[in-house]
Amino acid sequence: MSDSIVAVLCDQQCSSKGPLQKTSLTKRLSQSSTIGKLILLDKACQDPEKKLKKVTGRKVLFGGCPYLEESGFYSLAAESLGLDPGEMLVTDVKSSILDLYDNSETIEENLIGRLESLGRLLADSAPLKDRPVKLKRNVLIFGSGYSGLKTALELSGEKLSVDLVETEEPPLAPGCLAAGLGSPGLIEELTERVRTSEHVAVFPQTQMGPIRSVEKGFTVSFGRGEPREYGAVIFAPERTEAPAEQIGAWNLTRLYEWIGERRPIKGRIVFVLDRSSETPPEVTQDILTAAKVIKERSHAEIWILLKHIRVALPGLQELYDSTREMGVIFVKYRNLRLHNEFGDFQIAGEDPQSGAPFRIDNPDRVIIPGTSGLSASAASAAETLGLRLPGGRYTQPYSLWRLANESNHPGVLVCGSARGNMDAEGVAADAASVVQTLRARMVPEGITPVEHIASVDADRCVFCLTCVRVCPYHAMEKNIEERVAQPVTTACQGCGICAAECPAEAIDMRNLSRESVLAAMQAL
Amino acid sequence: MASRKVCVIGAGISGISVANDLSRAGIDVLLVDKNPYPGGQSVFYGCKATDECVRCGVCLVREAVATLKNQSTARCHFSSRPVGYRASGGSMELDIQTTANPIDWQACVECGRCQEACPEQAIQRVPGWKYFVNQNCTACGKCVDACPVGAISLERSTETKTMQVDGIVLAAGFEPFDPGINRKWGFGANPRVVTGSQMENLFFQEKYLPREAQSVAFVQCVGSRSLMEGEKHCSRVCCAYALRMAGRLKEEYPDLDIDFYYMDIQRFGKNFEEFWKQMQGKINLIASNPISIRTDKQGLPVVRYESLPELACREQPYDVVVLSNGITPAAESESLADLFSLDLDAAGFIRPAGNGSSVTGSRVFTAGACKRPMRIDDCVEDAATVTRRVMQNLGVQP
Amino acid sequence: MIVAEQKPINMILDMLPENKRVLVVGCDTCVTVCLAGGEKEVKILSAALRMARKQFAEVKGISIERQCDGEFIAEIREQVAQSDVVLSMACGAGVQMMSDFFPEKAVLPALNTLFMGSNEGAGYWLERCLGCGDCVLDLTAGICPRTRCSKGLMNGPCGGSENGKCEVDPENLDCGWNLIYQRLKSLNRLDTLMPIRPPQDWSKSHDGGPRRLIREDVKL
Amino acid sequence: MSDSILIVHCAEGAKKALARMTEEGHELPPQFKTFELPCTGSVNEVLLMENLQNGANGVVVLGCRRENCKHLDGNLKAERKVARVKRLLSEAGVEGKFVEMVYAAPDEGKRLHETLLGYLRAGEAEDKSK
Repeated sequence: MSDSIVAVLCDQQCSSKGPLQKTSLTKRLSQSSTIGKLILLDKACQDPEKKLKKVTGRKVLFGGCPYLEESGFYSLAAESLGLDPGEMLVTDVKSSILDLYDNSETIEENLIGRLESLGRLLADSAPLKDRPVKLKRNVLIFGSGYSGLKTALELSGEKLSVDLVETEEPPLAPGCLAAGLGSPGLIEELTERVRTSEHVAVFPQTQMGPIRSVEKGFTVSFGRGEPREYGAVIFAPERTEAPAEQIGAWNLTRLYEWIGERRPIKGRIVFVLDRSSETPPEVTQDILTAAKVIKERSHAEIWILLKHIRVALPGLQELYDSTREMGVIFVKYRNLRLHNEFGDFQIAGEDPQSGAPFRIDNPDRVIIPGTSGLSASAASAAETLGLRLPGGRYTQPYSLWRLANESNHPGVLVCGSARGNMDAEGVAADAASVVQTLRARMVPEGITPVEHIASVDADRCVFCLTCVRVCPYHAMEKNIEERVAQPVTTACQGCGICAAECPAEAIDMRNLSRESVLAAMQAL
Repeated sequence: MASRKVCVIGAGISGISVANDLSRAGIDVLLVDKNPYPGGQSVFYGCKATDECVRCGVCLVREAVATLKNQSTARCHFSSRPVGYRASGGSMELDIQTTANPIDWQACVECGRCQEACPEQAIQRVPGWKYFVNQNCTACGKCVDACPVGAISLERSTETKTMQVDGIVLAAGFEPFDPGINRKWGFGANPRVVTGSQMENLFFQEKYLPREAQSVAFVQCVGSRSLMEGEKHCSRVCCAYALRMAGRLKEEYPDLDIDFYYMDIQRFGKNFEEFWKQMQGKINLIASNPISIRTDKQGLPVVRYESLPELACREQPYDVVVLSNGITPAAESESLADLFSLDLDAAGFIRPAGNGSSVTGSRVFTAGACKRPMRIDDCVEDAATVTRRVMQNLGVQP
Repeated sequence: MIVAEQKPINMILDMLPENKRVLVVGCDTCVTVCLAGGEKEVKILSAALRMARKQFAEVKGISIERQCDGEFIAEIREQVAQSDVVLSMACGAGVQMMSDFFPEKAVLPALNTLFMGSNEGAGYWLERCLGCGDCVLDLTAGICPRTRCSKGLMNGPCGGSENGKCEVDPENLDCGWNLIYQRLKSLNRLDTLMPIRPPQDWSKSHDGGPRRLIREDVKL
Repeated sequence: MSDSILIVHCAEGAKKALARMTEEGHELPPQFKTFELPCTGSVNEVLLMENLQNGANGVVVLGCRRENCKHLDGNLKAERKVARVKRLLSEAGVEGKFVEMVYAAPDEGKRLHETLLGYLRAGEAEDKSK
């Protein structure tokens, strides 16, 4: 049995602790009873297809850094080797093994211990053959940024046909920048996987036309073409960052582009946080990652001015501590004054506790994160979809009664950073969650109507459209031919707001008519 | 195909949510918890709504418990813990050790007579659920006689059952930090020093503060972001709950003076900025850390803090001091990680591998606050993600 | 549509004689659409009258299709006959029609009729037409200077137009002439503003008694 | 005069608050009658007025806390209607009748109980003063 388990590890060349030594590892593994063979791939993430040709085996244990997972290496491996769940295991070698220990001896010892325990697990498990899941309905995803792509990939696994629509070039949302910095080329790669997926059709630069509810779904028109029919719509645009409020200052997106192109950035660099809006931890993570990258590449002097350091994300406190150790200077401020003469800045402020003044003259680069929000085209798409934008920045009523991804428009789900601040991991999890919600709420037959749906008495209706205006669910439509308002039964959630507002008392709720309510109240 | 069986370990908000989602998808769910009731830590938390809902999420827990009771097909095993695990021949075998509950919750008809009969107040009710016996029990047997359906038995036997499952979800939750381990917090020595978790329980009973209390201090980052206590991580929830509590207290007692000692305020929720602005006018915010607490001659807790404008230590007595204690890994994390060959991270949380929810490829998943500090609504969202991963892995059709 | 609003209830109570039988009559057209006098409002007002400080022998509520058409009024002759006072929840036209039909009864208005206007979203109505009888909308890009300009000027804005707002209410009220100018500009038709327009011919408006419209083509 | 108070509550947070109240042993006096609707947004002036007219001493509309309505803002819509009826009642000089909007989170039992009893006491005090 033991000879069937093959351990495939990335050699961790890019790790500060690596690379792993093949000879000593093999020597140690030869005593192992579970692992039969060890294959070390040098830089597994580069040209994985070629490298995977070296790998054979029916039960394979993979190990690599988290980027290897992100890059789709494992799914590629599963596909090319024909491995099912139960025939392969993946372990996160970089963070779980390398980060915790110092010398190579302990690293190897622990790595082998881990491989052995997982090997035993793998040896004992039998494959669970995936059963294809067939949903006949199409799904429309608006947005082809990180969350849109992630959701499309999740859904394509469902064998659903997916249309991915985007009105403009998708930006990398604030909160996900760190992911891009950590693994450059990530978005390009995801885009490529989406483009080559047989289940996903991509419509770039497409304006979304009117959306109409039909039985168990929607039709959406695009441009002059025929309306297309969908079972559900997933609204997953990225939030974008507004330009920095000061002339001559950069916002984070600009900084990220600059770093991404590996252009030099030197001298005295000042980040001003918590200025026009409070900087959330997800953005703090981006900034600290960027600061670290700059420090690694050049001799920059980095100042980060802030009111509060927000570290409420796993590992962020550690990142904060390590950037501080690298020499990044954090200053808390109050009464910050920015004197800006055509991009020549003088920054002065006071320490919030002692009141001691500080001053930074002529920094080489000032970076002020812009407020993040929906882009104009995403906001107009939200309007088309009838979504409410409380506060204008997030697309969802923040009500605890609703499942996280549900919106006020039944059948329209919201996913990703449009819903709130999220980092890359959060977006990936949210993509899974939106698909779960879709499956839980939108079974293949469509939405099941609720008990108390509205019905309109056509004789009484004066066609005043009050109900169309007040319905929180877009469940009332105007029937122009018959000159009456008409409920969309699948969208109606039975709240009765329309019945209460109707000036002609033309609307009744099923099993809850006005007369019966009054009579029942009298009976009390 | 025979229906899949998944064991969810931990019946806190995460575990219940996963169990409910999975059972809705037609999966046979076993829900195992060490407590004799579902809901975990947060079931005895209280609502913090002022004039408007502040989204503390406690009602989500009630909702989940009610769904578990009324709609879910999940089978509950309370007072139970996993003691053995073997993966062989395609299925996984789990040994569950169960200590018999004094109250058979399935037989209980919720009449409440046992609670009335109990002289020790040892029988408590979980809102939305049924009754259980707490540690005050002296086994006097009065409840046994009071129960009209014979659902109570005081014989405590322990048995271990072995079950075959197709997947395991670990939702072992967290442990609130115990400030008693460091004398500087003055906790345990002075009853007027309470933890945030104790305060939550007071909120749950809608008791809040003693009427005569004039001043309250909230001390943030107790057991979070502190190397001295070995807890380096930010607990993510304390700023939120402490500020919400402060807001509620201010509404209940408008004349109350509330001082709030903090390091950095962590942002939470979409409407944080408005909430923060509202709070600034209501409570006195003092950016200061470190802090220590002693008791003065009147028995009042005194907060000793560094006042930078004068570069001096200042002291201020309060009627009540609330220590916003953070989230630390559950006591069971280590043994569970051992049992299922999982890693712990530097802070001691179970480290999820790969996609953030599970060990990729294996059928042991992790959900909720055993991975990292999470708020209640985070846990509910995470449950959807985990459910999805479980279903994907088991190849289950909706 | 005709926009109206309910009179404050104490005004209604003041005009109603005590201890009489009151019939509240709604109108199912304009005033229903502007949420002032439909079936729902009839019920609310009736209930309020029944509970009010003044005592009435009886309060009944009913609503008809249009109070400005005699055929519909004729339908409720019987109910009116059994009451002493008719409280009409229609526009001024409806109240007068009712009064003509039932000269022996006291017909009282429950609404203040405001203007002809449009619904600008839930709960917001805007006057759009004065009924001047001399429409110039073809020349002013579909924006009525007589209604939308506070002064009803015919040849451009006055000095009170600032930043596109009217001095009457600089916060909320757009200057009508600014709107006209902007829209004509976008239509590239600013030349239509060049000719000086004579003052308004009020003879076609409320001049010489109530206006009548007689169309031979639809006369019987 | 009948002294019953009708509580019209929604089927979400308010219902749970009432359930919690009973669960904790806070019983309402028999004057209180409860009636459930899907959302307080489905309460309108007709419903409030006709109940008052038909003998109820007061109507309490019990909805979810602000910002927590399942149907977005049904509770706020109800509040506006309650405000209009209040105005109507005071302008029409109706005595001894009241309508109130009460918000409750699902977790408040005691607090809700106290609030509701407050209306009863206010009514009694008024009766005595007459």
